[in-house]
Amino acid sequence: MFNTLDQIFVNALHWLVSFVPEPWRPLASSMLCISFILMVFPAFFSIITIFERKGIGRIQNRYGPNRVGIPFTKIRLCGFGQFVPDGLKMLTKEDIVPRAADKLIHFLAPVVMLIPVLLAYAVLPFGRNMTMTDYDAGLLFFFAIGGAVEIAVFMAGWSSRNKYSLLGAMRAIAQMISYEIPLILSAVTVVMVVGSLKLEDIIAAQNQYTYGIAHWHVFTPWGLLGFVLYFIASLAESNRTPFDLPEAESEIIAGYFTEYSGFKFALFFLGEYLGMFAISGLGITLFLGGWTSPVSFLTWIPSYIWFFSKLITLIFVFIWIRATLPRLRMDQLMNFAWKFMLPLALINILIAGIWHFMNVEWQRWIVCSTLVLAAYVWLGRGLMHQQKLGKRTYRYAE
Amino acid sequence: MTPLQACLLVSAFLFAVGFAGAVTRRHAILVLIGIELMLNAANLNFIAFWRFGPHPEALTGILFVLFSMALAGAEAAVGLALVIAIYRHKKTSNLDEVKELQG
Amino acid sequence: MSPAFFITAIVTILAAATVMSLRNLVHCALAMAITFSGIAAIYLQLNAEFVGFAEILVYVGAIAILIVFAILLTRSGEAPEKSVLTAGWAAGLVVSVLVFAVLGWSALNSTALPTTVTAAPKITVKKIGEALMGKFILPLEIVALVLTAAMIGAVIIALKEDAKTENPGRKS
Amino acid sequence: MLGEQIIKGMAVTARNFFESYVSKDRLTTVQYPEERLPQKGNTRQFPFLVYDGDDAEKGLRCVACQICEKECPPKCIYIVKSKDKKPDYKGQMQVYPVRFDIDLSVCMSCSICVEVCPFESIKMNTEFELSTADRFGGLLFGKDKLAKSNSYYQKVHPKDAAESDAVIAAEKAKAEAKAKAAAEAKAKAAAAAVSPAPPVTPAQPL
Repeated sequence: MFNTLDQIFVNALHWLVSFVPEPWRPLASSMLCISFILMVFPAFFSIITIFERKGIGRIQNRYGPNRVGIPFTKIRLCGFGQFVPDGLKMLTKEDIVPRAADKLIHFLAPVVMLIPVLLAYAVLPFGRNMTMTDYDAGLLFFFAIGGAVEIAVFMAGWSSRNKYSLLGAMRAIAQMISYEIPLILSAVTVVMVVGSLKLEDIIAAQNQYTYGIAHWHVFTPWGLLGFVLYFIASLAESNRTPFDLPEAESEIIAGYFTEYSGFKFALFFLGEYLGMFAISGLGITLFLGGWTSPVSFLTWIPSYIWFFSKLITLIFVFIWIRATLPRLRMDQLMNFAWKFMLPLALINILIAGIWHFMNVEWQRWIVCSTLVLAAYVWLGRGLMHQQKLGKRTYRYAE
Repeated sequence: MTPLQACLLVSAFLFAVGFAGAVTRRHAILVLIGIELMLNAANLNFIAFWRFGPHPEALTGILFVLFSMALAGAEAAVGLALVIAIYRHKKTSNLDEVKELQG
Repeated sequence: MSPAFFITAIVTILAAATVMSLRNLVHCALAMAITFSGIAAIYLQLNAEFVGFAEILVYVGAIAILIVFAILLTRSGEAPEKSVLTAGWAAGLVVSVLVFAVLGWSALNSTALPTTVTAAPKITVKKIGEALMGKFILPLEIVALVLTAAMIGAVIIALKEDAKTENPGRKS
Repeated sequence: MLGEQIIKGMAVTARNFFESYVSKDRLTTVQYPEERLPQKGNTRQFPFLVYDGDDAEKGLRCVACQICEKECPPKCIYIVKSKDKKPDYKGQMQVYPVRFDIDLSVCMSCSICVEVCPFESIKMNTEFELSTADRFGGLLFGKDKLAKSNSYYQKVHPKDAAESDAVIAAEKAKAEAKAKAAAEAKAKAAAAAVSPAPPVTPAQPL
């Protein structure tokens, strides 16, 4: 019974595809998968926006939105219908295009932003054999597509012909580039230990249990350090606090999507959240065992339930951090990336290598844990101590 | 018109466009873009021959393309650094005006 | 010539043509990004997945942004008034057309081309890794050295030399 | 070690988050239309006219002396006096306002009119939900909308109402005492007038 529940979506897909005549089958099945992703994740996005507003409200000792339930009725649903008026407001707002803007690129920027983000879902394994296209180099596909988002950010910033949006775009690109390297390096450690870029193999490697506990990578010393680095880098990659400098309201209005309103702004908003889900989805696959259950006696719960519950907890931590941490200054942000995250990621690769080649069971735990702690404390002290505030220097653009 | 010939035609066209851009355009960066296009055309040829070649398991085509991509990246970085340095000195990136040879 | 390949080829060719014909440099850079993704799509159709993704990562992700940054740093975002072509542009055009003719002709009716359509070779990233670490270990190390040298060189060239040679025009 | 402070901060926000579900004093927001905070004693919004008894026309205390109209800083009171008179609470014949308008959109709730009113006839109301669709006419309250009974005044400002009633009672007592004194004086005068001419026989009782 559990297996049928677990494979319910896969069987539904095959059953639906069987209606289609033979030559069109692969096309039909991919269309169905695409429609599944396009339905589930935007709906997930709308629910998460309410969770975010309610969560941040509760943290600040106030109620989040609790008035709009089912539209046009009195039912309150304690505020969970809020995304309908929000979405409607976003769609009906007037779409202003600045006169000096470069019309074509201004129009294309949100589209180019959304295409890579949606493509990235093709590779994520949502459940047991529920991956849309299982490339042999799936991880490389994800990072390649993730890298293409910067062009959309530049297009948005440059085409609005507005100093603030250009400044915001430059900051966003600089931040994305400098945090992409620790992101990829922390994923490289997982690839080194598992030995394959295929996300299915990475999950299979984490699917074994000893004394009832799963072999998740996050439970190993290098895995924990890798997950922390990956998480911080994914915070920066999706422009979330404390790295949300590009769209810092207080400083540069709304960064690269200042000149966007109405539907295009909604697309950017959707793109940002979908990017956040995709990156945390990959983080779950790499370090938190994708759709595997943490303990062996809970494996009867269907696999996709595990994936989405982990995704929700990770998104809650995103929201929790957004409600807590202040925003980093641009030089602190860059300093943190190049002077702390990058060396730590490189050391983490070294530690993963040591872990891989020391095959004595308990010895490698001790060695790797001490190495991880030593590296963290040493680099952390380096970062914390050089806060000498020198005279402010200016560099004039000539 | 086998698929191999189609690929060769596409890469020939890319190479020709890249060459035309590199030769006729006035702006330094567009010359660099032209060179990138030519490199990509060559890579496309390698992959086409690897795919339709006699023994694809030798992987020489793919690895050659990987190394050429790495070098193209390095070349683009150095080239653009040069362009910026020239712009900073001469305040122009118009290739016709950058004619002096001494420093 | 499957329809998918035909469409991607047309997109790539059109994008490449627009790269060289637009006046505004930023538009050229974006058209270039489309060309590179078109080429990556062709790689995917030739079953070279790893190279296709590497192409997107290296070219579309990094070099396109690099070129766009260079365009902004040299203040050539706006379209120039005067003509964009160099003095002897006609000769260059003729030569490039000749180049295309020669290449095209040789591609179409050379006899040495393998005509048999072989099955798609099943290559895995593991095989590429083993080849890289096995037969091609020397080029890998040399490329590593070249990349580091290029990075350091690029930084030194583009470094602001306000320390050494003071530009008379500007008080730093 | 790097990151200690971050964990401490996260712990504080987590405590906030979970305690907001548990302890009552953390969440102080009041769901406004449904729940309301009790109004403070001296809340004052806009003035209103007080009338005794139950008929607004007859019992209106205001005698259209126009002091409040002159004193009002933003000049938002407009009074038109009546031609005839009507008895006020002391029985005197007083003029009454035919038209008494207050433009609430101009009024700044300074309650100077309450202080200067010698007849305790204008007081501050506590009702603030006055939103109307029409910005000009909608907030120009006439005499009919402004008049409220004394019992309403007791309900709205119990303490001030008591004082005002005490003042009025004292006034009334003084007026009656004066009237009684005047009546006695008149009686004595009448008596004096009667004694010099006693022979006049009283009128025939019908």
